[in-house]
Amino acid sequence: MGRFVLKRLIYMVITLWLIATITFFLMHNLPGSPLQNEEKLPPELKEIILKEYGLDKPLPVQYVNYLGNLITGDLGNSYKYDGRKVTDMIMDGFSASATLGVQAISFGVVVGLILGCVAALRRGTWIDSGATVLSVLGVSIPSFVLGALLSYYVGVELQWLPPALWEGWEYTILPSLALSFLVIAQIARYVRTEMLEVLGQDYIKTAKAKGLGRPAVIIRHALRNALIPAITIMAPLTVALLTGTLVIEQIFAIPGMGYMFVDSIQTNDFTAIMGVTMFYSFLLVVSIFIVDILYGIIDPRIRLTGAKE
Amino acid sequence: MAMNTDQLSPELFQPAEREQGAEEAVSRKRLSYWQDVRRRFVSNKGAMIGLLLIVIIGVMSLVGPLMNDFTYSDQNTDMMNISPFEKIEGDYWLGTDHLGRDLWTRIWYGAGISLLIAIIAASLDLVVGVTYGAISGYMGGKVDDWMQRLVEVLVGVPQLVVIILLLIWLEPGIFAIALALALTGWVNMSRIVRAQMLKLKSQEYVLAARTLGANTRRMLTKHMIPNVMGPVIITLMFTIPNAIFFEAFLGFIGLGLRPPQASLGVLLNDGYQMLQLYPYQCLLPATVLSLLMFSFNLLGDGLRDALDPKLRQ
Amino acid sequence: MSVTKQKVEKILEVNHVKKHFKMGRNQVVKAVDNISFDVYKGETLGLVGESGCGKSTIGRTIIRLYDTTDGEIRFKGESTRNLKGKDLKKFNREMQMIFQDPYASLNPRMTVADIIAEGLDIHGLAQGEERRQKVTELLKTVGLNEEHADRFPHEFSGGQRQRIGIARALAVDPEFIIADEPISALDVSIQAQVVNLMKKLQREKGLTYLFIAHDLSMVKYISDRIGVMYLGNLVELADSQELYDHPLHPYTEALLSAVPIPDPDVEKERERIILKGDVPSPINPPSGCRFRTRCPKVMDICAKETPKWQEVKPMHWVACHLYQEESLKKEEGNKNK
Amino acid sequence: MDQNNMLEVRDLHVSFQTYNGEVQAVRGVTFDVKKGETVAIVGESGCGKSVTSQSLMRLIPQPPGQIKSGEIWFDGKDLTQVAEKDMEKIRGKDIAMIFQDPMTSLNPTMTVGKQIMEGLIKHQNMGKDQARERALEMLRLVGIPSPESRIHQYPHQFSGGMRQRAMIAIALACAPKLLIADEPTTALDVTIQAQILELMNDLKEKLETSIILITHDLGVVADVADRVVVMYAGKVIETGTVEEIFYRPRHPYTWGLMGSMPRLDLEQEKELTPILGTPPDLLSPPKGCPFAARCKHAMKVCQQEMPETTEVDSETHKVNCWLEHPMAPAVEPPAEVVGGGSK
Repeated sequence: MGRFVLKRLIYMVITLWLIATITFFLMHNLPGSPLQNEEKLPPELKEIILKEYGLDKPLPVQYVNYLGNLITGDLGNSYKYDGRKVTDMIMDGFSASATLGVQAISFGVVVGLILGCVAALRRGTWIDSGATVLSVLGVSIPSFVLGALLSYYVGVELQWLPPALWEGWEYTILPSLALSFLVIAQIARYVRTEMLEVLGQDYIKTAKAKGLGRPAVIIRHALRNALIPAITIMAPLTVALLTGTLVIEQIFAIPGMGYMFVDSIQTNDFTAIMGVTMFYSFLLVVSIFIVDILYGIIDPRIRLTGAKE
Repeated sequence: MAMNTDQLSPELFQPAEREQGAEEAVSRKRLSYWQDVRRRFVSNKGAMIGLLLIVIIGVMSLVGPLMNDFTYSDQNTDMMNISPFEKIEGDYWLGTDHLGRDLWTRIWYGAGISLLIAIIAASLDLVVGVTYGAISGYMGGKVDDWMQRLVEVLVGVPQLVVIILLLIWLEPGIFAIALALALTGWVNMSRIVRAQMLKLKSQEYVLAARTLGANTRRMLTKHMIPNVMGPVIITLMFTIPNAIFFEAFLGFIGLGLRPPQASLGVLLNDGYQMLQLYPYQCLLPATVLSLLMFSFNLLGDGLRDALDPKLRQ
Repeated sequence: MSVTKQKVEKILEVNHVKKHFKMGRNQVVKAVDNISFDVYKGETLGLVGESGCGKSTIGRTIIRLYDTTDGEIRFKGESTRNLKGKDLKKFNREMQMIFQDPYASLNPRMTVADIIAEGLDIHGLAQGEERRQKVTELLKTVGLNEEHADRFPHEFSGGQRQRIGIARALAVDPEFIIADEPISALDVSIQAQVVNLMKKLQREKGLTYLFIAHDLSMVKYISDRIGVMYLGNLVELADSQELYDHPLHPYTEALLSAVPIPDPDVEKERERIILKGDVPSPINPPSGCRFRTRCPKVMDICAKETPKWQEVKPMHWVACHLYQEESLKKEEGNKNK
Repeated sequence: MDQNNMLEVRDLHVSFQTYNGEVQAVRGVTFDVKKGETVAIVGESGCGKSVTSQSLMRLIPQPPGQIKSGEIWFDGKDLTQVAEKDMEKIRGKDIAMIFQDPMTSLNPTMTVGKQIMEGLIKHQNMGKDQARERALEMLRLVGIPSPESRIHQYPHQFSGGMRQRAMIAIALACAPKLLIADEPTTALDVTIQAQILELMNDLKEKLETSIILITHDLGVVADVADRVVVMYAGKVIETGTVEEIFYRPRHPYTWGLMGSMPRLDLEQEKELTPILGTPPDLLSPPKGCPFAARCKHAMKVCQQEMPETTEVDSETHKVNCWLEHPMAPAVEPPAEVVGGGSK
């Protein structure tokens, strides 16, 4: 197990370094100077600004400085908002985004689990068909389409919930719901498949042969074995969720990280783009790492031997 | 069920006539693998609906823009924001957008562009992913080790981030978007192909071909490729909706095609600006987008069920 | 049917062959560790042992699906290690293999005709009408008929599939066939069909078989000589009846006594040697004699020294300290100390 | 129900709905199991022996499987009619089962100890500690060394033989009246198989449990069975004591089985006599005797009608074959099966 963790850890660091490098060189090879919008600036002032952002030094030095700063968590200053640190900007937006994400995931996982299990246990009935259709729809309808629809119909037309902005818990409901649809669909799909697979295994027959009742068979024997592989989709789900927040925050005008990221793309705020990119990558890579380790901890076959069979 | 004893005649106790070789008769109907797959696929209602919808949308994306007199970029400032429900002279079947462009033409044109991007991306995925995976899996050993190390690193790189960075760097165009999608998409395909190759390599029929002295070309064309096709097709069918989604997503956050170009993503973005006032401008492309993705997912599910050997009997 | 050294030529010589597999960084599975035996032309040599003993690995190594880690294999007097081009092609025709799993050994996407003719196609032996005729002929040889040629493997039963596999091997007119557990996956009545077919083919075509299996009764039925493997080693090799009547190695004894005999009266009277425990892992096998952890006759020396592979009686080989005088002496010495 | 009988199965029919149609896996099976007796059900794959055994405990997956008709009498109850809740009380307590593949029959994410304790807690109202004591006792009984540490381990830490021992421990934990062992040694190596057979013979004497042993290996049958039920294509074609079946078989299929088996203890110069062809497809089973198509002695009547059960020699030996009919020609069993060689 120790070696397994170490190996994953090394891959994680390499991946992050790779992303940092790609980000750095892509940004520095963009046509024109980062300050292209301020071309009318007098040359002396421009130089001062370049110096302030460390852009006067040769590229390798800049690269090393950049990596060094990254390690200490310093993402530099925004080009756009004078004197604002990118780290601070991210932190400002993070809480809103995190609230959305956590709500969407928790709601989605619970509903998806129930849906998937029920569909598997009632295989071939209308519940199963319903759940299947719902989950195909869930993967098919992009969250921003759903978000827009919810915001318009529930928010504007029906006026049940606020259609946008971020001023209290009721404002989080619609965007979380829009995001969670995908989670529900994915989890339900996966759990159904795994559950059906597990229910066909010999050890379920053994459990039944012991005289255990249906609830005991399902909860003690089937569920645990079906959920272990289901954990693996948490990583891609997190990725999908982050993608979702980018647009959902636009639609609902939520001052989160996604909103800030899209804003920085549209205004060419390069340090901000680089910073958020790194932060996102960090989040994702770490969540994949955690899922991997979690998988190992929950499955005794890996926990005890350190290798997947 | 039993015969009455008096019905039994000594005649019945004569040795039975037996056909020569009857005990080796094969009673099942002759069915090749692909015939069997087709049978399963055709009997899957969802998949057939998906296929039908894809064909309809595909045909409409080619024919639709030609059905009236407008092009996707024609503007008419007298005819701005006309709802499809308003009775208006002219052939604005689905109304116009905020610049007075015909939505019917733009939606089908946009759907076509989205499909085109998805297909280019999927084809690039296919070529790169299959080649990489096949080489890695077939060669094995050291080559495989190093190729897989690269993949392990790349798998961790979030698709979203790379695509956004690339599109900031490149000018967003049809090919650029497809390229950005493929650059991150092939890894998944390569992993599936490699896993399949590794599995096949230890299959006894592949070993049998080796003991017969089959060369690499024969191994690949007769044994490996035909048996890898199934998973590749399934993966491809899920790559396409994913690409369509990402294109739409990029359009939505402003990294899509430049106006007056149209794709479903661009149309959604335009329409979204008008959501409060003219919801149809957002709803129509959203419907087409969702339908397209829905159909591809149905088709993919159907193909998976049809191709999955676990379900064969 | 018994074969003696002088009369018959050796078709295959296996000399101190090792096949190790790397598992991860520091782990090596010694699947086959220092095995030597010969196969004579026209005979059937049976190899038995329990799962993981390396019997399939040695088969695959002989036919060059695996490269040897160490040692030498000579086929018809020539080393098979560096075969190339024409020689390799010739080798591929002369030595063929029959596989275990009737469901996995036929390509599901090919018709029976294409499967059987694969060897013909590879070696350019027949085309068109001739190819068709040859396929029909082969189908008949294995008890199937012409109509089966255009069908696909999944339409056949296990026994039929196995016979198609035999026809594929026969297509290139081999002299030597390695049968890797060809009947393990089949039902009893079907096993007899396949084994009888193999015997008939041997008589008609003068084939030599290396017959790998875990079912001792069937191996004894079809083989002239039997080799017994345990955990990567060959522990005993003798004429079939001799091996059954006078097993020398304690493992062979236990193995023979473990096979249930379909006769209730015999079963009731039989005394079983029940081995303790399980086969150790080939990653970290016991020192000295590998069987010592389960051996009812274990001595001190067994842990210290690997027993030599010796011909203790004419044509009866065994690797066990019980039959090595110097070992017994040493053991005696130890005891006296 | 006969007082001496533990179990009576009467004309059991079980079918499976598949993609290609209805597979009639079991087509009218009748047999008894007496108290303390070991009955072996033998036959080749697909003959319906496993389906029969699983139907006894109603473990057939429903759908696609279905018990179409027939009765299963156990302890004064017809198990085909018992409510699912009551069936749960019978499973594991009165009837227990061991499956073929010890690698897949244990839950990989639950410790072996817990898996043994589960049944005890459910059926014997035991507390956790008491159940653990009993589980330890069971592990000791089935010969697992150092049970105190083994009880906390997961199945993948056990070898194949150990897992099968654990399975036996689970099955025997509640001291069932009837044990169904479905190919308990097929997946094991010969020396491990010998260990398990020895264990089963041992336990048989100690526990006085009735056993139904499903197997295709006649050697195993000869070793442990008292009585034998021979099945072919979903039907019972011959039953008798182990001596009757081995030394005086009457059905041509039984002859075929005996003739196909090489014997380790005999110098076998003569050829094996295999049964030609393959068993019928149970999607559309033949009208008459299912073995007729492969039978050397097939008569016209065989192709039209399934023969009735006839008692031969003694009341324990029954056979379903038209050759027993007075009008049938006299047929001698092949030389190689008479007396099984030694008698």
